[in-house]
Amino acid sequence: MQILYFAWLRQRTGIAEETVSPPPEVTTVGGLMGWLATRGPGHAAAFANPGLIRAAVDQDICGPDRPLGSAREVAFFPPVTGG
Amino acid sequence: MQILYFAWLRQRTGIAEETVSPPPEVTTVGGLMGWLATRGPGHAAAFANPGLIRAAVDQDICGPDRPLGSAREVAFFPPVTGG
Amino acid sequence: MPAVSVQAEPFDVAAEMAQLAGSRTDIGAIASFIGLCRADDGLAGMTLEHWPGVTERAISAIVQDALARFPLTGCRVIHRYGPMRPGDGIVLVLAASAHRAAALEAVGFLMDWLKTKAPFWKREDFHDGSHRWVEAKADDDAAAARWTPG
Amino acid sequence: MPAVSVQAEPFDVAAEMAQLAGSRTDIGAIASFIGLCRADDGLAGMTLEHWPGVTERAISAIVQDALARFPLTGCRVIHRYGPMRPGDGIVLVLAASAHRAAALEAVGFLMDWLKTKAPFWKREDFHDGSHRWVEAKADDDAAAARWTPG
Repeated sequence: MQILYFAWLRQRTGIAEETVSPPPEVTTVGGLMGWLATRGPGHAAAFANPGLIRAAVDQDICGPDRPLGSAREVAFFPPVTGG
Repeated sequence: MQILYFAWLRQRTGIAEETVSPPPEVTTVGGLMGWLATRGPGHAAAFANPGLIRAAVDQDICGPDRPLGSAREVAFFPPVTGG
Repeated sequence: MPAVSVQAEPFDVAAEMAQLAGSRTDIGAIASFIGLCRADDGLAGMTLEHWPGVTERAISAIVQDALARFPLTGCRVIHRYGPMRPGDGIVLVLAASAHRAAALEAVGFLMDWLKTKAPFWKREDFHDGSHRWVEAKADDDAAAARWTPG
Repeated sequence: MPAVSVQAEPFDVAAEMAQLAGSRTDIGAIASFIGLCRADDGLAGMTLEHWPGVTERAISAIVQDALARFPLTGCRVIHRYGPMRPGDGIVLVLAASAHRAAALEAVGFLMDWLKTKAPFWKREDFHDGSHRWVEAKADDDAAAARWTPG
């Protein structure tokens, strides 16, 4: 599963993307966030406040309850600030 | 007293401005319109429908009841259509 | 640069925007509106009549009103008179502000009041040589009225 | 000419307006909005991050929504990414219509939704070398919500 990080999530994790294989008990976007937070101090800092984080599964924006199913790509990012 | 005509009032009267000396019984803008209408067929056509006409006394927009007082200039024009 | 010009000549939008921005770095938003001459059925063009001097003062009063009502860093109004061909720009309104809402609202406000308060009269000129004076629209009065409380 | 561009390069407002108008003579109104980088206290500039591909599709969806909602003859959105200096244009929105209300409202609509739906993230870059990611504003959500009935 490909994970993408944007803005301060990219900055805190120190990476723009990574390929991961979460264990079978990780079944939702929220569960994935908790599991990714354990991958190191940068990841822990990035996921310290899940309420500030938005996610998209296969480019479809979703909440933390979204089942991962056979997702190939999950992106994490802060609320957008363009325009 | 200087009279100015704009848009179709200018076109119907055939003049952009004229100097007139209305009789003393003409004391309001509405009265002036009635008197000007008698100055010829073009003027009669121009003032045929006073409800469509706006006026300004010494460049101050006003209704037909405005007293002429010592007005030096009265302008007549249709509702504006710029922009 | 005056805030208001009433002129026969065409205007240059990019030059006017550059003038309005100048070297300021506190502007976050520039909104603009351009009104153009359309070629509605058989229309060869339009001729705009105005009241020299009075038109400039009327627009300046509207601009002062906009500056008092919205937090603008500046605004600019150019309204042309004389003959226009389809596609020609007739009026340009620009408003600059730190924030987008003020700039966009100021442009709407300026246009609504220009339509109802500035002494201009539009004459439609047809290909067959005939003319028709454009009638004022109740819509325009309603649009202007929405800025008046109550 | 695509309706949407996401690019690092600056944009040319006058050229974009000319493209949008083309040789059409049914356009009565062109409204525009330019968002600029400001130099707020100690700010050296901004850096905009985006999500290539997804950002373009998100903006295209907003443009389709605007075209369905307002009687436009056309619209154009250019949003830049990468480093910006104070005074630089970040976003350009243009809408053309026969009538002024549609053009002005479409620009407001497009900006409100760009602010809340298009995947861009702004980072403020300070003179002392520090950075701060801009936080989303509740104001922007409220502005976008006014276009949703109910």
